[in-house]
Amino acid sequence: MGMTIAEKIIALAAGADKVKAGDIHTVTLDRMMSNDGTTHLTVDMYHNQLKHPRIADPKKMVFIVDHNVPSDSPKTAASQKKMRDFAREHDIDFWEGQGVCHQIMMEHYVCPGELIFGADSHTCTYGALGAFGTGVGCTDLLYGMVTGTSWVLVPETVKFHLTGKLPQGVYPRDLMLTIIGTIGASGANYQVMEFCGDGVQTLSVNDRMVLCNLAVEAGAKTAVFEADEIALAWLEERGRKPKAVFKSDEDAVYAGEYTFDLSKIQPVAAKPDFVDHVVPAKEVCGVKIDEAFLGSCNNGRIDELRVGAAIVKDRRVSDHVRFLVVPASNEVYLQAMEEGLIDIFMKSGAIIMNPNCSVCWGSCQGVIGEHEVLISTGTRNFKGRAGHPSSKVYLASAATVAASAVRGEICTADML
Amino acid sequence: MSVGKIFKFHDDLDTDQIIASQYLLLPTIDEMKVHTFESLEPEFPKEVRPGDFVVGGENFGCGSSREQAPRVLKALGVQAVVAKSFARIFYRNAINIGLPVIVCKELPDAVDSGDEMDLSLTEGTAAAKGHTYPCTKLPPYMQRILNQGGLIASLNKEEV
Amino acid sequence: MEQFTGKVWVLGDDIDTDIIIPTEYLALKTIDHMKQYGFSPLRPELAAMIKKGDIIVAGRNFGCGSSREQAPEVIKALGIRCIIAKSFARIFFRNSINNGLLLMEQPDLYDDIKEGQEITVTVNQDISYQGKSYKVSSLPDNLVEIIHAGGLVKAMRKRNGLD
Amino acid sequence: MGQTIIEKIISRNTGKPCVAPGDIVTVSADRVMLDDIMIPFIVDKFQEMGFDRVWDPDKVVLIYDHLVPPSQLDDIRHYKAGDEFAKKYGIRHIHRSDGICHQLMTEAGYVKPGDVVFGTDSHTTTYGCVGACSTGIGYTEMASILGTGSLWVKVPETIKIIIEGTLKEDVMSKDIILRIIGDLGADGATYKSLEFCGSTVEAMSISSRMTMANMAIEAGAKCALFTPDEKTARYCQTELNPFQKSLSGDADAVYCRTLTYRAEEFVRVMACPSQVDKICEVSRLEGTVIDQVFIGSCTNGRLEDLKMAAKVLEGKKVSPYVKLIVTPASRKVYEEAMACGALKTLASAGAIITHPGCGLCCGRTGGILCDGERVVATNNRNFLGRMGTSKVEIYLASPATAAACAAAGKIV
Repeated sequence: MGMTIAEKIIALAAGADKVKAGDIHTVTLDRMMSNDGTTHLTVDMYHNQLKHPRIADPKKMVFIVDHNVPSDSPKTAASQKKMRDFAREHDIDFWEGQGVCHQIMMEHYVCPGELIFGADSHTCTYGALGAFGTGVGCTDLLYGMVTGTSWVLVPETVKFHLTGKLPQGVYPRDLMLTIIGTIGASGANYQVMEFCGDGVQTLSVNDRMVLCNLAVEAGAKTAVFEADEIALAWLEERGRKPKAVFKSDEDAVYAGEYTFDLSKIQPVAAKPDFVDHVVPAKEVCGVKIDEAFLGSCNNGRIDELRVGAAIVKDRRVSDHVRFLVVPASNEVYLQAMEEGLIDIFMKSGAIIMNPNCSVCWGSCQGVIGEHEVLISTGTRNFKGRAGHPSSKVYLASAATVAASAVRGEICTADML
Repeated sequence: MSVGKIFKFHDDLDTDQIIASQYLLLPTIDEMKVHTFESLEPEFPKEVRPGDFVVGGENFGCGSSREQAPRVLKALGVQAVVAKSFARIFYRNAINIGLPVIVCKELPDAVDSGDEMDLSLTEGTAAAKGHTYPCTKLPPYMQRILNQGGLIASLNKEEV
Repeated sequence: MEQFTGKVWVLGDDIDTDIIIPTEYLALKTIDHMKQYGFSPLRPELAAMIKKGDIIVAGRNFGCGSSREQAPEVIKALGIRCIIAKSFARIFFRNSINNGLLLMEQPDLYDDIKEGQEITVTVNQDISYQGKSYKVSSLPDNLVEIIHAGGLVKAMRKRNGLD
Repeated sequence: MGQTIIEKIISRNTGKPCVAPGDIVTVSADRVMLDDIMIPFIVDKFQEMGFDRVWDPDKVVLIYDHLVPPSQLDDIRHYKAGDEFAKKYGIRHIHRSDGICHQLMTEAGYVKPGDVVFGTDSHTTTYGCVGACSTGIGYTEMASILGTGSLWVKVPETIKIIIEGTLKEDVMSKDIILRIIGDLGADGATYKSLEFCGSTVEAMSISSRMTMANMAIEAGAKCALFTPDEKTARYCQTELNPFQKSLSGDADAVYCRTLTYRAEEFVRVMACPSQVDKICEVSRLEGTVIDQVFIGSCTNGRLEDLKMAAKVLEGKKVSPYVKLIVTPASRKVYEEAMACGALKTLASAGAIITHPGCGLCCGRTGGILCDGERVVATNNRNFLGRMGTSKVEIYLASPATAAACAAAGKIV
């Protein structure tokens, strides 16, 4: 009986010939990422709870300050300082204010075949390059940092067979929201979402990141694409080499299988307060908005900035909308500047913030008020996620978000 | 384990509801815990007593990987979380910090906030309102971590 | 002549408006929400200790910095009856008068005073401390008018025929 | 008898042949500026005073800058209060995310030489860079001006500051004004007007003059004035009328004090924690380790400041574990700094570039620090607790110095 990509990655990390869903294995981790959402707690535990504090291999660690940058309070600053001082003391790679952690990881670290723990739920993004990335808590992260290992319950894999090509004006984000709407917020709990089929060939690494990133919103442990030529070319451009390139075996076992015809996908929106409340975008048109957000580890890359800029070019953001544009990384920001996109956004009246999690994380930058409505390319629309408990968040594509910012109410790009 | 009061929550209860983003960078769990369930049940931190239970529906703890979520519950003295199903990261985090998370398909629909419940981890049962409901047992690997008081405690023990 | 006695809190030179009320609290809903943070960067415990009728004595340039009118309002809300300083910053001076918070310039008292002692103030005349008299000069007429009206808001209400 | 600049402006405004220091007069406002922090308080007072109309809505400019983007739930309340007030009373000049109020007031053409302007922020003195009499007031007074269009002022005495000669290459106008504040003391110009003149000042850009007028308040000044010249006319996109051309101090005008400086004698300085007048030469602080650098604010967030920072950081990286936060003063500055490549250089060096606004300077968000941290900043105040806890040390410096510190990770 064969293995899926995810099983092969775990087998390699566990030093086992074969693993199967349901097994628990001890694995050697290739890399660990921790951000300012929890690292201060990890550092406290390191100092206060370990009998023998040590780091198995500092070179495998990456610390990234991205959630609350620039800092909004002395307490935030103190938590980030704790992280910075620890990184400095232990010679851990440290990034601050240079972008959202998953984007930094993809740009600089992730390689096909690696098993990566990140103390952030959207670590599943790394599957876009054929790596197994999964979100863990800070205790797991600490255990991994100390021992270099962890335990994993081998998850079942569900196959998502993608066919055809997305129509003009429809984006991978629409596709992934549609998938989540179809299978539900726990539709892939503890499972791996594996994307395959001829439709995959039409998706860039950027597109694949959009899909993998949101897998956790269906409860998945991770999502994965085969590291094909597109992925390997992307990797080579960045001067990195794969750890291992895996394909799923013909006779691999899947817990389920879905087929999505990309040509049938339409612009959608996830209504408040759940990511799986997905409806055609047309159904929510006309909802008055107070803020629009284009950014996040899901949708703040150059592709999405291009889409947004094309829509707001020679137009003005509505007077009553705060339109936050937040590139996912400094690299994305520089490229967007080079391409004239930042200039377009500036001239349209948008607010362009430094690369960071911004209002997607919702605790400070761009917070929304009582009964306010946000349309966002962020990852979640949970109750109160972006501000006041009575506020509402709609999730949609960059195109829908940009068009809505111009109109002052939710609308799709073709309606402008 | 002993008898405790139930605080019941809905399906797909996400980690932002357990502890909102703006409190995650506070220096300690003790400073965070007073904000537990702030937008849903602001009185929860004051009303919950050590030994009480949180009961949820499907997909409890979905959303972010913030370990602060199970930790504020534990810091407030919550004895265990019982739900129809759990989101993966929350489940793993809870076990790692020594907070029992119990899958029980029937009990959540049969109880309300304020009801009393008795949980037996050894028997794998939860009892409320005169009924006893079977719970799914943890895999031995996870049960061992829980028994040792969490992942870091188990690490420290292994290194004796 | 108006006369009152009060306990003294002594602050130094250049007490700026960020000390009186830091920016992070400026957007709180009301002055009552803000007042607990009065003087917090310098003396976090002070706001809770001030009692109605107390007096602040300070050195040079009291109230320098920003134009935030929350500064005199917070001081007034804490119950301070008047501030006696060697000198005041300009905007703070105007803002205080406009809110009916009494200010007096007195060059010598600050050098002699000890915190916690009582002084007796006779408005527009002098301050008495441990048997010694410290002269104060009277305010210009246009400011006296505003103070007599009970602050600028009341003066404007009168102008608009409301009171 | 001759008049100082401020006396000429007040005379003209009040229609009197001349005014003298100490006179109390009522002036008409040519323009007023309301900022987002103060707007709800202004609205309350305005209503309490019983006004039913704004005296001249076109003379009112409403600017959201301290709270952009919003970082706390209460910030939204301020926008709503401003929007409602503007709608109710017909105020058309609103900037919701275009940058810092003091940058916009002259940049967007609201203030002309010789105008009398009031703003609800102490750095309203900035507009003296184009020869306007402008000063900060509280929200109660702003409410009364909105109703009446006028305000009483005491004609201030004037301190004349003459600077002659050519500045050294690494010395910026920030170094000059810091040194002057040090010499005057934080209350040395209380209730007085500063008047700058001399060949150094004439050679300066409007931006450099803005930095100096902006910080005059840190010596307690009511306003700080520069004689309008051809550069001013170009910047304000206007031709100077005879009155505006006359705005220089007369030879026989009376000054309460005159300070004379040689430009060559200025060196790079910093204001040390936690007083703006605690001035120290950079050379004496060298080697002090820092955690963060902030380049921005209405004092030093303009194109020439960003270009200078970019020049210093060209081909370099911000020192490891040090944060450089750059906040352009306005949308226009951002666009121009992008067009000339300055933002690219700064971002490539690792700078964190935020949207134009008050940012860290006003201490709400934008890089707040914690106990034991040290920051070099180009803004105007280093008061205790201004950028975090009272155990944060703030050093004020020019953009050139700040950028050099960011690259070195210490004061250089």
